[in-house]
Amino acid sequence: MNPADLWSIVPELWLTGLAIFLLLVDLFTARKTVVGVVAVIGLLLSIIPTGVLLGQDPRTILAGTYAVDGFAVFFKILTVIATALVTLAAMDWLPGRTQYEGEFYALLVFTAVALILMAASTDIILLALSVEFVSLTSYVLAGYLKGNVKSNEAGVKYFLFGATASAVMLFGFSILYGLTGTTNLYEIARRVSDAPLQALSLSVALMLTGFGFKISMVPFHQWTPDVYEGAPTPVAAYLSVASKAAGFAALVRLLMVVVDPRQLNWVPLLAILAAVSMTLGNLLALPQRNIKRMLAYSSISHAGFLLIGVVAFRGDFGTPGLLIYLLGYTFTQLGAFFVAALIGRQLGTDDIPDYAGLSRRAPVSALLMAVFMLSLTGLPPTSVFVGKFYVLAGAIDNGLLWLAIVGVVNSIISLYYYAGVIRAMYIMPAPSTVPLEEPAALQVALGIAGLGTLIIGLYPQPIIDLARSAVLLLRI
Amino acid sequence: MGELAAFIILACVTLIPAVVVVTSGNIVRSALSLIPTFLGVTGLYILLHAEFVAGIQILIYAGAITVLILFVIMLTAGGTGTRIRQVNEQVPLGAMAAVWLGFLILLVIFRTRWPYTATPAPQYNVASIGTAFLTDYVLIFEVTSLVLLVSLIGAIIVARREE
Amino acid sequence: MHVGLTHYLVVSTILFCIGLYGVLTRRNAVAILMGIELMLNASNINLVAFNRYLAPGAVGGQTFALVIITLAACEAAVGLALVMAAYRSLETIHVDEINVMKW
Amino acid sequence: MDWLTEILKAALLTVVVFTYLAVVTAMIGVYLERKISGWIQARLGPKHVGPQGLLQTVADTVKLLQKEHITPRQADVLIFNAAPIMVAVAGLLDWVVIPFGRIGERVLVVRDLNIGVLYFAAMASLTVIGILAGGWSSNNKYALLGGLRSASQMVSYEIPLALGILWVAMIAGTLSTVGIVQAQAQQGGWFLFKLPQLDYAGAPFGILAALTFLTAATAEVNRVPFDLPEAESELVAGYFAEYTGMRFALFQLGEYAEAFAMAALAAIMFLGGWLEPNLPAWLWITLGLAAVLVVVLLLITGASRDLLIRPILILAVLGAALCVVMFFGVQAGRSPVLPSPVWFLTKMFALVFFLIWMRWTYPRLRLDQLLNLSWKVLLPVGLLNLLITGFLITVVRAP
Repeated sequence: MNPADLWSIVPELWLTGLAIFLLLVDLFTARKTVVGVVAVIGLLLSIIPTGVLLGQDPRTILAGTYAVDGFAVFFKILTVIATALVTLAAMDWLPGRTQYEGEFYALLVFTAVALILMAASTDIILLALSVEFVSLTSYVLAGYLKGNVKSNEAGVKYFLFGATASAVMLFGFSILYGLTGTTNLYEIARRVSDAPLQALSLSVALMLTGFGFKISMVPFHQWTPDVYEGAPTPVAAYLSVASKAAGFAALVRLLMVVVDPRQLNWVPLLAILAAVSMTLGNLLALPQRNIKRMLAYSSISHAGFLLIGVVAFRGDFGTPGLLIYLLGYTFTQLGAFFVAALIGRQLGTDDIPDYAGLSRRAPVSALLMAVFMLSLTGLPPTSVFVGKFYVLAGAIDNGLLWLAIVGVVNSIISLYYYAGVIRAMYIMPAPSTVPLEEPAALQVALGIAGLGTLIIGLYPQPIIDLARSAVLLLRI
Repeated sequence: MGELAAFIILACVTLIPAVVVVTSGNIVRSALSLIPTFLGVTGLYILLHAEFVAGIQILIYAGAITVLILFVIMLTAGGTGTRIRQVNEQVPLGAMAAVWLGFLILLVIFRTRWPYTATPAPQYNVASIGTAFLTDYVLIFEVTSLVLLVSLIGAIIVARREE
Repeated sequence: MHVGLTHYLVVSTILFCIGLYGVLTRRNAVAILMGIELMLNASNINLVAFNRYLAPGAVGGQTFALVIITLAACEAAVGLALVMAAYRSLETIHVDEINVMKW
Repeated sequence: MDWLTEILKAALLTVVVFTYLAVVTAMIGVYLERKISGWIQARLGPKHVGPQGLLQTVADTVKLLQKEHITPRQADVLIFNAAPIMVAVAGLLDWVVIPFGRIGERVLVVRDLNIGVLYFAAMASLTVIGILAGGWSSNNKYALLGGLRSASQMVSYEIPLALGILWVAMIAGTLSTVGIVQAQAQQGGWFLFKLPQLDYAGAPFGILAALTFLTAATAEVNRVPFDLPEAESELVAGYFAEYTGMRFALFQLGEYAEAFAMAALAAIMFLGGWLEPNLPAWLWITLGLAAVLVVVLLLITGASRDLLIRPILILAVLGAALCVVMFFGVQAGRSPVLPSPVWFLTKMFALVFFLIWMRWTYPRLRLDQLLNLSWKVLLPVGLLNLLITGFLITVVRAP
């Protein structure tokens, strides 16, 4: 091991230390909000060492098990932002619902470490390990509210689906190892070119199961609505964003580095899965009344859009589009979930009809929610619009016009149910006119999410540059 | 010849109880059948000269995981009865899926030319695994410890009774 | 006839499918976990066998197998904790009865 | 490797080891247990069958063999019958890696595995499954409670046990039991007092590790003060409440086999196994004279008539005899003076005595105290010991 390598994993070390520190803070303080505040500050501070890595040459460290490249740095930033926002939201949502509040923040930070590791692994052992790491913390977080039957159910279901998916994925990994005799991704990439095609496709198919589960791609999406509905709302937000982003990061790294499409053409398969995910997610979202379930189904649909970015890997649009989409989607989706958390906290309901008259009772939140809904639909000038634009342009660029058309049609379908939320908030009459209390930390998180959504939508150039450079650095 | 005999015995010791695990109507018997399966797998590891993995396999799988499973079965009343239906309506579907997938994988395995190497196995040394963990795989080793810590915390939080 | 790589792969494949069958057909959450453990064991046999026959000089496969064994233990701990928590409030460990939310 | 002969050899050795264990551990173990507990409780213990009741256990075994096998109604017969066998086999398999001594260049061990102590820990962890199975299949709530208690206890104490083993493996640089003894032979001292890297400065760490290991081992074999799984006064007899006859005997056999195996492993890891203590002649004679003095004092004051003193008297006589033999042996320049298995068995039985002694000295712990001891005391102590010793032997290497 080269001691200089340690300087390249300072963000990871910092976050790990932070998580352990949080456990200690939690031990010695009765005011659990302190733990949350420390977590947010620590998370934000980790941006500094991450930023230092930004301009560095791409390389692998620690005997080739870990990548330091623009791609990894991009996901580090994304993860840290998402985790900080979720922590802020949880600080207002969680108190009174569980007696293990301090550990919650620590587990969130641990999950952040795991997600970061997942996006930067260049060794299949580490990749499998970090995927499982994310899964394990996610199961715990989903089932965190022990007295709540829905949370129990979410935890058990998530665990059973997830553990099965990872068992299948690990079998796929074992075959990949057998085809190459090495665990290093780049070494595998060198040797896999003379690997037998059938065995390789079997292995890729099995691995896709695992990643498909993480990113809730059809047909591995069944867990999504139940888990999102049952899990604590901040956790659902986190799962729908960060876990999905890291899943895509790992999938992109695996597919792009290891499997050359000229050898094994995975493009048509993934394109079809993308189209099916978009359409099915949308159709199932249409009749939903529960906002969390609706967002769950719509996140399946978004997974389909994101898959277009994976499929359209040639050219300047697809993969950068994927990253832009992910970042924009992170802000938007988190924001939408935060509003749901706020309303859920105040009104004790997650049903969309209960949002009636929200524009008068909580004008700021309602306005932001409207922005998020428009953004999720993909209307300008919002962040998801930029992402969708790039991804669809990528599809056309790669000669997948039909996929782009499916995407556009689906965006139009999705307008129906997203607009339904806006309609409830602005047009339907309010059952009471009592203004809703809007707690501070949640407001901050909401504000940041709203700002992020709009800024990326209005002035996307820096993000586009960042995404482009990140993608360029992917292949070492 | 002797090796083949040992292999066949171990394969049977592994697979026959495995079938009992997934088909038995008595959940405790299912759980106890895991033990011969795990021991058979251990035997396969020994045949493959992976003795350290074999030792860990017994210690963790047979000694810890099975005990944990038995523990939970016995703590959750209603799970242990034999009159309870243990299978869902998907039996034919599940059997079909399993058989088809198995058939597919076997087909691929037989049609693949695996990249054998001619080098003979070196003298097996437990130390080489330890060295690998602390040199090339040091990050994996450290992350594994983190995973253990986190699952410990998580399991305690979730399993503890709410006061 | 010598014991070769294929022999081990056949055993592991059969074990994997037995496990998968268990996962697909069982009602009891703990029994599903048992099926998952069988599947993980199948991957481990694969890894160790590949390590022995394809890359005997390195220990990558065995390391991977050890990591998977550790993960299996973590999964069992977390999973069974969740099952216990669910059992306390729902009083069942049968997956088809853990069904508060509609599909 | 020819697997066919391997299997045959293994089967043969199993028979040999089984016979040894059935005779030595179970029978002598039960006899010693009863005799020593008798003395400690100021009574005589078995006395009538054979000289000093030596044949009492033989008679008991014959009686047990003749007894009827009772299977409780609605018990799970298959599991009920298999459970005692599981416990016995797991207890017996421990002995595969225990070296009894050395004759010439040949080490008396069934198999010197390169994962020796790991194998031992793995086999020891299998016992709990038999116990759990036996407790559940009896269809008796006391048995089930005993089995569950046992599971939580053994799973908890496996970790400090493993930490003790790990400490030794770290010091010796090998997992093989024979290798561990040889490492102690090389440095000319036991790991209890002397480490190759730290010399005698390592003694506190060695003693700490040995204490961790022994405490965990006592709990692992369900002996007092950790005998909650079979606490007679609370649970009738715990997991084997429903067992009769030979099946009950098998449980006993497994338990004693494992208890003795733990003592044997402790002797190997911390007391140098079959190695002869390398003391100068004057020290031997001093020790011998001290022992003789104790014997004489006890006899003169008449304290020897008190049954409570009897174990001390017997130990002192045995110790004096040993020291005298050693003194003359060393004087005559013989090395080693006594054959190595004698030393191994001496150390092992000394530890067995220690275990029995503990049994009548400490009251039983409560379940929460038991778990706290494991998780809040032994585990941190074991980890810290491992960490500090590891730090010292890497950084402050002895010249």
